[in-house]
Amino acid sequence: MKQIVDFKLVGKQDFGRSALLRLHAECALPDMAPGQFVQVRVDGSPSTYLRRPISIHDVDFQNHEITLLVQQIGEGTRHLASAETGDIINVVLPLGNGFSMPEKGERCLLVGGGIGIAPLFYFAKVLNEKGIRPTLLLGGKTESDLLRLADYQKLGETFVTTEDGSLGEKGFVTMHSVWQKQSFDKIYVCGPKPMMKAVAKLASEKSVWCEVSLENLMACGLGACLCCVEDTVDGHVCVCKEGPVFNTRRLKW
Amino acid sequence: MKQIVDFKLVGKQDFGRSALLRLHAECALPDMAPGQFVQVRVDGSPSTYLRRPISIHDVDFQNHEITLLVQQIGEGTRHLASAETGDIINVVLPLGNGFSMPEKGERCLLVGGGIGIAPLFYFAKVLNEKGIRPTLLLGGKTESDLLRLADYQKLGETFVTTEDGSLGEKGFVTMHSVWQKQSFDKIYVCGPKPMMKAVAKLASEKSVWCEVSLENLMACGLGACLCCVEDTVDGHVCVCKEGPVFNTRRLKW
Amino acid sequence: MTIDLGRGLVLRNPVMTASGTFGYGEEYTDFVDLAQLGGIIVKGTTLHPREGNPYPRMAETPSGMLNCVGLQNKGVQYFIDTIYPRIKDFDTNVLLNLSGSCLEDYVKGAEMVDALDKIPAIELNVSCPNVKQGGMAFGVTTTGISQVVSEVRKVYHKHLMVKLSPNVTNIAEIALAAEADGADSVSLINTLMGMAIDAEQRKPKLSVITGGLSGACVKPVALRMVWQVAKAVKIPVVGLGGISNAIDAVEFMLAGASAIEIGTANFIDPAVSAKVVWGINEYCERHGFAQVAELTGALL
Amino acid sequence: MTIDLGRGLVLRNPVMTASGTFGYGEEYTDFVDLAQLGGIIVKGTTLHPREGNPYPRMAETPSGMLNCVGLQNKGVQYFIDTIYPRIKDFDTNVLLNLSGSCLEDYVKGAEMVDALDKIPAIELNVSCPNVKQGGMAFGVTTTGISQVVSEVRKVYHKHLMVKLSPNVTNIAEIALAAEADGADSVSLINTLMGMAIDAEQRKPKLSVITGGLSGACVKPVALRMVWQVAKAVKIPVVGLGGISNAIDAVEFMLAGASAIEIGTANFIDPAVSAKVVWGINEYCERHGFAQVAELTGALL
Ligand SMILES: Cc1cc2nc3c(=O)[nH]c(=O)nc-3n(C[C@H](O)[C@H](O)[C@H](O)COP(=O)(O)OP(=O)(O)OC[C@H]3O[C@@H](n4cnc5c(N)ncnc54)[C@H](O)[C@@H]3O)c2cc1C
Ligand SMILES: Cc1cc2nc3c(=O)[nH]c(=O)nc-3n(C[C@H](O)[C@H](O)[C@H](O)COP(=O)(O)OP(=O)(O)OC[C@H]3O[C@@H](n4cnc5c(N)ncnc54)[C@H](O)[C@@H]3O)c2cc1C
Ligand SMILES: Cc1cc2nc3c(=O)[nH]c(=O)nc-3n(C[C@H](O)[C@H](O)[C@H](O)COP(=O)(O)O)c2cc1C
Ligand SMILES: Cc1cc2nc3c(=O)[nH]c(=O)nc-3n(C[C@H](O)[C@H](O)[C@H](O)COP(=O)(O)O)c2cc1C
Ligand code: FES
Ligand code: FES
Repeated sequence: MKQIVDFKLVGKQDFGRSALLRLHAECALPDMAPGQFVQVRVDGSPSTYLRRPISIHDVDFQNHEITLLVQQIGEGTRHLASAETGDIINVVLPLGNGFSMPEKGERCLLVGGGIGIAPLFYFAKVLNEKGIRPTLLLGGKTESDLLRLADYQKLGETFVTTEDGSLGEKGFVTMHSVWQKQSFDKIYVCGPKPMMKAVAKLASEKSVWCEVSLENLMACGLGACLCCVEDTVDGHVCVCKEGPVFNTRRLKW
Repeated sequence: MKQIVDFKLVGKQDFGRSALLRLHAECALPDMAPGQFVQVRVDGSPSTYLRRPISIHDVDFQNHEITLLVQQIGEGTRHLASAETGDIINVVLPLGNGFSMPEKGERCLLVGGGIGIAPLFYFAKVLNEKGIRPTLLLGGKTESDLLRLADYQKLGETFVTTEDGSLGEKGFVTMHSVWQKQSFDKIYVCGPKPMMKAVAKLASEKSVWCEVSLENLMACGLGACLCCVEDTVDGHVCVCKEGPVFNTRRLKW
Repeated sequence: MTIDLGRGLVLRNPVMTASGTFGYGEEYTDFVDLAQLGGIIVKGTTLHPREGNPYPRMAETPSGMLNCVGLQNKGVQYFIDTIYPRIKDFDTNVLLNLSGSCLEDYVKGAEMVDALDKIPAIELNVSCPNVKQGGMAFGVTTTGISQVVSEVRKVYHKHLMVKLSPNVTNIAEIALAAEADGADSVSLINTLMGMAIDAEQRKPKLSVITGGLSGACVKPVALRMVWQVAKAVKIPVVGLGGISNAIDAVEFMLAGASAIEIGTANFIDPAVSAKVVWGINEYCERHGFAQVAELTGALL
Repeated sequence: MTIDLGRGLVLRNPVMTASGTFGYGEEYTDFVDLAQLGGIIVKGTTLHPREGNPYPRMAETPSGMLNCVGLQNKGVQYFIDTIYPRIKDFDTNVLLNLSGSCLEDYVKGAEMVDALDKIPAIELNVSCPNVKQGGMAFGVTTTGISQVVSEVRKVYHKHLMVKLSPNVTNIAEIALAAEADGADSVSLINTLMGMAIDAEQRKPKLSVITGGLSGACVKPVALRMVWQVAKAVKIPVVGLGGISNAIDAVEFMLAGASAIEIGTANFIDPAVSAKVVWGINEYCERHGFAQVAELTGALL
């Protein structure tokens, strides 16, 4: 069941342009699946009239905590990233549908680009809990984009690309040598649209099942306003409600 | 010369519904006369789109400081009153014309009601510097409305009324016994409009010169928009530019 | 708190949710008990299915938003077959917002909806600025509105609410035309036509360049129009546009509205509609109004 | 950055200040070097003195404000005798915003202003929503605008800019009429008519109930109208409505404006007009525009 929850910011880690926010709620949290997202109220400023959709980066049900990884893009995310411990942050959650759970034994590749790595953390964690150890392929422009790398590495074999070669292989995620060396049953992608399209193309060439998590502009986040639509084989569908995760076969890419 | 100055909040005293804000500027402050006011930018919230006019409560030219006494009325003043030390507060100043300076030897009565006592502090201080010791008559609904009373008392003989009788004489300022016992050459008033009108009437009955400081709703504060007009014998005039202080003879009260 | 809008449309309280902002109600049941609302007005529906406009369809603006959804919906028949059975037993008034691109579509659609027992009223959308041959053509002239209202009136026998466009010189004139031709009530405002540009990309932010402005920013315009229309017509006026809390709602009623709708504010606080119901009650108690209906036009 | 609006009105840069928000320029000289601006448009002036509307004249709204000043001014003759001598040597274009309540007043006023050497242009205000027999009557119909523009054109020989009302169904049509009857340029938008209510007092917040909405909240509507008008007319379009910074200004130019005006934002930051000049320059450099004029209509 979806809820509107006042969280308190209880922990914060700054990564320059991004920040990791640990939010605590008084009451028990509803079920949340990896790939689902939340809608955050920023404040009463005129340029943050609407809520901001942010992926669930991690959940600690026992302690009533969720963690968000927020990159500063504009006024809203800047405001969020500069919240201070003790601040109250109003959140609607959980929204959308998460990643499809693989079968045991399936080889999974989780591909993340930029801030798109955010939902993959919780996903990889849950996969580990289910006894599936995913492979991770994370890309960024430069070394400092690869946030929490050590933590990701604990959740599976992790490959890295950077556009400037400052860490891992130089180039885009689609150029990484792992594509030649290993094969996968399922590929899950979150990142900038061009990168997701490139991975989707690669996956389709290899005839591998592939899911992407879209970040269309949203107003309601509830499937009510029809603002966030993506063009699919079934016509315009709401990313917030039927997604944000889509099998690439469904998309008209 | 009017300036736009970024002040830093360096000191704050809370009085429940009101707060005393001490603001420090990097650069030297322009000349400011008692009765002039400033326009404060609150923040980017939608309901504080315009600046808020606030009287100059005190000035310390040597230390580049001004002091504001702010009562929480709505969103803007609430926000101001909850500012924290270190916050930057953007201010346009000085605006309007101050109180007329009395001649040496003239007996002055300064009448303040509610938050209208704010500009009288700086005025009384300057009068003292000029060798004129004013009489003060301050009114409030109840005891706790009489802010900084001890400080006012240092600046002149101070009489008090409260509507509930919790401090000083019970009733309105116009009912205070000082009116029977003493006579004055000049009366200066700032407070709620009904109170100012009552004092103005009393003064006119006694044929005493009287100035009031108006608090009309303002947009620009510069005499540009013509929103803040008061009806006078010369027609509609801008309170922000020709006031806020007016001789009551000029007003159509 | 009952509000009788006439011809069988009786609301438990004056608060409804605006078309296109509340889905089919189902999207909000986790946040609001629909039985607490006066009514919900479902998505704009057209006779034939519509894919709507391409993405992107929205842009945030100062204290508001633009949208150009373009009436995406699966058509009246799909509504009747698939959605109506799911929502007809909601314990509140379910109104259908009917749109069209030509007179025949409006009439055919209204005829089909007339047969639905549990839909007590149509809100006739003659004011959608986001579709090319959209209803807005009908909504901006008195002859246009007369035509569509009188034709629909012939086939539709329940409460006919006509939703007016604010993109006109004289909205009272349009409202009077709707009244004269058989509207049971008018609702206003639909969105103001606006535009947003991404200066860095040098491109419009919306796929079809212009869109409809809604949210707190439009409230002053909406309130003025409700006041003008309420002075002009005798049928009930339903006010909306930027209502974000109970005090906003009260303002619309004081200006002359008999009921109100909440739109964009649902996106910001999905529970806002129920809060507005409580808040109006609280206001009435505080100000000594025995009936909510007494608020209508009660400006001093 | 020079912008040539035609018939002798050449601006140093596209930034002007909007009538009624910048006084006679004198109020802002502590904050802005007027020589840095393309022009200033002084207060709305009428042939005869006007006391304007009673207080209260303004109300804050979400991201904007309402005003009902009602054209308070001392008349054209007073302007000529008392104000003109003080401001005529400002090193920028000083435009007079001329309003009227009947045709004769417009014509007589324009004739008197025509004689003033240092006033290169009139901005004809046919769109003030705040006075009863205000110019707005002229500004909302094509026949009204044709009448006033053609009559004024006969007696006024310098640049005639016509300021359009946004409170119309089809603003492009009004702009075309102004163009056809001799306007050298059009400026838009004037304020949107709105209203505010104090729910606790149950009273309108403005003395005359309705007023004009301005500020950031109206930007999407203004931008849309500038875009519509710029597509329709051949004369230059001056864009305004909610411009608060250089990026807003650039958006209006991309939408088709040749120059822009800054209004309500002057109240929030008295130095904003000069900042917008710098910011437009910076944008042009960053995006490789050699001339500011190239921004006009440069949507991709
Ligand atoms: C389902 C979902 C999950 C997301 N998860 C995360 C997350 O975990 N962490 C995170 O940092 N961000 C995430 N985002 C993106 C985040 O919502 C946006 O960055 C944020 O809304 C931008 O708000 P802002 O006020 O900072 O910027 P704005 O001022 O609103 O926008 C700044 C600029 O960025 C553009 N922009 C903003 N959002 C998007 C978008 N979604 N797509 C394309 N352009 C955009 C705007 O058009 C504008 O040009 C997610 C988005 C979605 C839809
Ligand atoms: C020259 C001048 C000097 C002032 N000096 C001081 C001062 O030293 N300290 C101080 O605390 N306040 C002072 N004020 C009043 C102060 O400006 C207002 O209280 C403030 O603007 C209210 O803003 P807000 O956002 O808190 O309330 P809002 O949300 O803007 O208003 C809340 C309610 O109060 C009403 N209201 C607001 N301002 C006024 C007003 N001026 N007159 C009548 N009704 C009003 C509004 O209409 C509304 O109903 C002064 C005003 C003026 C014009
Ligand atoms: C995303 C969105 C979709 C809308 N769709 C419709 C619609 O289908 N039919 C309709 O009559 N109005 C539609 N509207 C207009 C609203 O019902 C309402 O008239 C308008 O938004 C003003 O109210 P508000 O400011 O409270 O949102 C839509 C508005 C939004 C924001
Ligand atoms: C207080 C005030 C007074 C105004 N007076 C006039 C006027 O005298 N003549 C005129 O043409 N427009 C007048 N306007 C309208 C502005 O010039 C401008 O068209 C409008 O405010 C929209 O621009 P903005 O949003 O940048 O303020 C006035 C606006 C305000 C806020
Ligand atoms: S954001 Fe409203 S439907 Fe997806
Ligand atoms: S507030 Fe603008 S003239 Fe006084």
